[in-house]
Amino acid sequence: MALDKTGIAKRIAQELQNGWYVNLGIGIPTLVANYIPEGIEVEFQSENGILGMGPFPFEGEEDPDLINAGKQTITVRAGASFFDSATSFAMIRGQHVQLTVLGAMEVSQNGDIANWKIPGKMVKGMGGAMDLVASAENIIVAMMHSNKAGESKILKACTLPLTGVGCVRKVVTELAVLEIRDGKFHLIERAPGVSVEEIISKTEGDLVVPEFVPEMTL
Amino acid sequence: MALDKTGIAKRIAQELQNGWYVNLGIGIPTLVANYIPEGIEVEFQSENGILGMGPFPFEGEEDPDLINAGKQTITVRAGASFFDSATSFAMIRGQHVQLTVLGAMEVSQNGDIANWKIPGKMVKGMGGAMDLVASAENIIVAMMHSNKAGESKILKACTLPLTGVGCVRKVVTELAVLEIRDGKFHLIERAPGVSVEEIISKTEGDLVVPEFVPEMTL
Amino acid sequence: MNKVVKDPAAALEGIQDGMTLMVGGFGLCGIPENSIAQLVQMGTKNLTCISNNAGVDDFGLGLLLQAKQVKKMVSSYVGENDEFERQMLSGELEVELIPQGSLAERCRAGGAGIPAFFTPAGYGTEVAEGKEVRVFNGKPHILENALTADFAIVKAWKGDTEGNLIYKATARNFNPMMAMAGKITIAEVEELVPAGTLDPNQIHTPGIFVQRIFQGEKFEKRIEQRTVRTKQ
Amino acid sequence: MNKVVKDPAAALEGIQDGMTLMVGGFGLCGIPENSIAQLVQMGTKNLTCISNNAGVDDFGLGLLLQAKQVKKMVSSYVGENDEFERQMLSGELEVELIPQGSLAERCRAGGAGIPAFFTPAGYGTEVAEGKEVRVFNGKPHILENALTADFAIVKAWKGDTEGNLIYKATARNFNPMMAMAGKITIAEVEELVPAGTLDPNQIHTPGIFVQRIFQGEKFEKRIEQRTVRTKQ
Repeated sequence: MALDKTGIAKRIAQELQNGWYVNLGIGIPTLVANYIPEGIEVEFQSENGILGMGPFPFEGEEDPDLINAGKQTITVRAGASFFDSATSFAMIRGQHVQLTVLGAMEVSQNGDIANWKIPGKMVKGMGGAMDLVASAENIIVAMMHSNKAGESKILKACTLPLTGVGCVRKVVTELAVLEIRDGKFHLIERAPGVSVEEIISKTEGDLVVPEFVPEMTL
Repeated sequence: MALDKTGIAKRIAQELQNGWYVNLGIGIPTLVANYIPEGIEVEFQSENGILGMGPFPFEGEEDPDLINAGKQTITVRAGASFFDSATSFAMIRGQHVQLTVLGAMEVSQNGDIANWKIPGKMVKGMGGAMDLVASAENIIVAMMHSNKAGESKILKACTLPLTGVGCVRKVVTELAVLEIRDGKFHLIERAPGVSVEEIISKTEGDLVVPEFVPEMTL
Repeated sequence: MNKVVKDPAAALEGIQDGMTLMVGGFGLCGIPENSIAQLVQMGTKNLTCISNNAGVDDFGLGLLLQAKQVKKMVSSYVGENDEFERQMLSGELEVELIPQGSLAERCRAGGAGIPAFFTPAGYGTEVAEGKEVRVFNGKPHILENALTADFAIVKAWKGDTEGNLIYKATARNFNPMMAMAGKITIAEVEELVPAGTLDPNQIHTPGIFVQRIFQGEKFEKRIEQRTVRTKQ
Repeated sequence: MNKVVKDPAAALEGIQDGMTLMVGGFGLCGIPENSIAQLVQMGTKNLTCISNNAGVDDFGLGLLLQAKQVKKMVSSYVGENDEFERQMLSGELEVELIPQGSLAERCRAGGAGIPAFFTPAGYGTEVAEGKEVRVFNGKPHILENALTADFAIVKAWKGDTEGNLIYKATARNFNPMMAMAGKITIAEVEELVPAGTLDPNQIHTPGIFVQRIFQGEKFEKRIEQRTVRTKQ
């Protein structure tokens, strides 16, 4: 059965390594913070200028001066720090953040990503996404395998304006974990109960399928 | 009579304007802080990372963590701030400091300055001088007219390795105030009792001498 | 060096039609509310606003958009604003979108006398069009220019009479770099104190970057995305 | 994320002959005294040291020079050091002199993922030799590259177990930028406190830039130019 958003977040949380600084984008990526594996300690950075983000505040304790990059009210953990946006992107550009998780509209088999603009329809802007994808050593895209029209978002080549080129290494969807290597998608894991055939049928890009494709353990 | 170092500092202090941020180099320039004209308020910046420098501390009150760019123990005034060296030079390079006063070994009539190296003899390094002279809108050189061998330091062209090119606008020596314009030195004022002839004889560079050269008032 | 002015009107004196303004804040967090209200009252037109976001329909820079005072927005993210979208799609409003990190760094560069720098952000995208590309350490980078403004308007938590500023939490965001990059920088603060009150070791923006300062009368501090959890 | 190590030996583990080190401080102010002593004890050779100054004969980096552990110094000012001068003139020591502002900015750039930037400092001088020149706003600038180091060793006043640092007064100087630019950054602090003790709003170097931290046993804090006035 295909994963729900929580399932995608849980699977991505398995990628976390002890001691990592992590930047989570808006949407599914934000949920990853709820499923940090036991024994793993990570710190969350938000690009507006905070390290050591904690959970949402209790009702009535919201501080308008304390938000994350999604403009949500948040709290801080012990050991947190605040800084300006130039320093924040110094951390990102300088590769001090070990993992970036973000959503996408399209990903291509050479690692291109598009997530900021649909010409003639939507232009919200790239925010920090272009800096993040151009800089992070380790980018995981969290997204649905297909768009609402049922078209694959896992493509030979992106059709939308790009956010970054050749930067995505791993994609986690409701159906599968894919790695991008040598200009192709590689099927690493499938969601519990999801068939390899379904994944193949919903993937437009070139997909390398090994003989045995393990199921995710969540 | 030729000025002493104090006289040079006093004359330069007359150039200060209300509200200016000022960077004073080591040596004679440091003395300028002692002669701020009445009614004029200025703030002193030191490039290691302080704004709002105060006088030297009273004996026994020296703080090794509080020094100026000359490595001298200092104090702070109300409204001071500390910052890192990158921010300090952001102030300098970004022209937020209105006046820089520094010493020199040689100045040329196109505004070049040399003050950091004597090949084969002395290489202490340029410290912040290259950043200061390349950036400041307003640079006053405080120096003696001649070197110890009696040779003019006010030259057609510098002979020593340069610190900056075409940047000096004004020179104050023990004999005169000179402005640099159109590739020539212009004699603006002479020290009390010093003759125009003496200044001409001790100036190697092209010197424009107006009909009337006023004496400095100190 | 007293930089205190008595009110927003005195602070914003000299802002004219067609000027470029930097306005601090991220979303509605850390925005100079009192100055924006004053700008609306002044009715200054054809402004170019450099600001990470464009406010919401009825708050922040959205108020300037509503009043059609803005000719061009230079931002990284402009969602959450219907009037903005309408003006942009109709061609009334010119928009330049810049990656957030490049925007922050370009403001800092403008204030720091760095005319241009290389960054990997935006390489291979629309953002790189017309820009020089150069490879460093095997990785392509694009050359980005510094940004400056006729006026920068920032908001701080505490400030002193000499213009030293301290921001609170994530309300710091773009304010420090914009304070550096304004030809004239105006700071509005929640609390204005005498020089010497703030610890010199804890100043976020040294007074040298600030030309005018005033204490804002009222800060609404609207929250854009109120997210909470319930007590167990 | 506990980054505390028990002593300088543990902090400096992995520093090897031939490596490049950044060492914080300006003159003798804000230098990592305990780490320098440990480096002398380790006897590591052929080091390239990036540091604004080279210490004095018998203190600071001068101790490494005395022990002939340094192959190359990258600094802005190296006066006040006879042994340094002797080694340099005899050709034992390689020296690269960099304008102080460019040195600070190049370290920051190294830490911030900016591979190169333009600055006016040094144009028309020896420093510009072999460097690209470009005119911006009618003024020539030179292209300077980022600096990074295998290890950066910095000194702070207070630090917490997560590596957050606060410096004191002008002992801040080059320490924050070097902390950013080290592949591994070691912080020695006068006072080490538990995470959560320091105000998040007043951190000078966020812990993300620091990999190892320890409390120094003893800080001599020698004064280079003791200047005083007498009470009237």
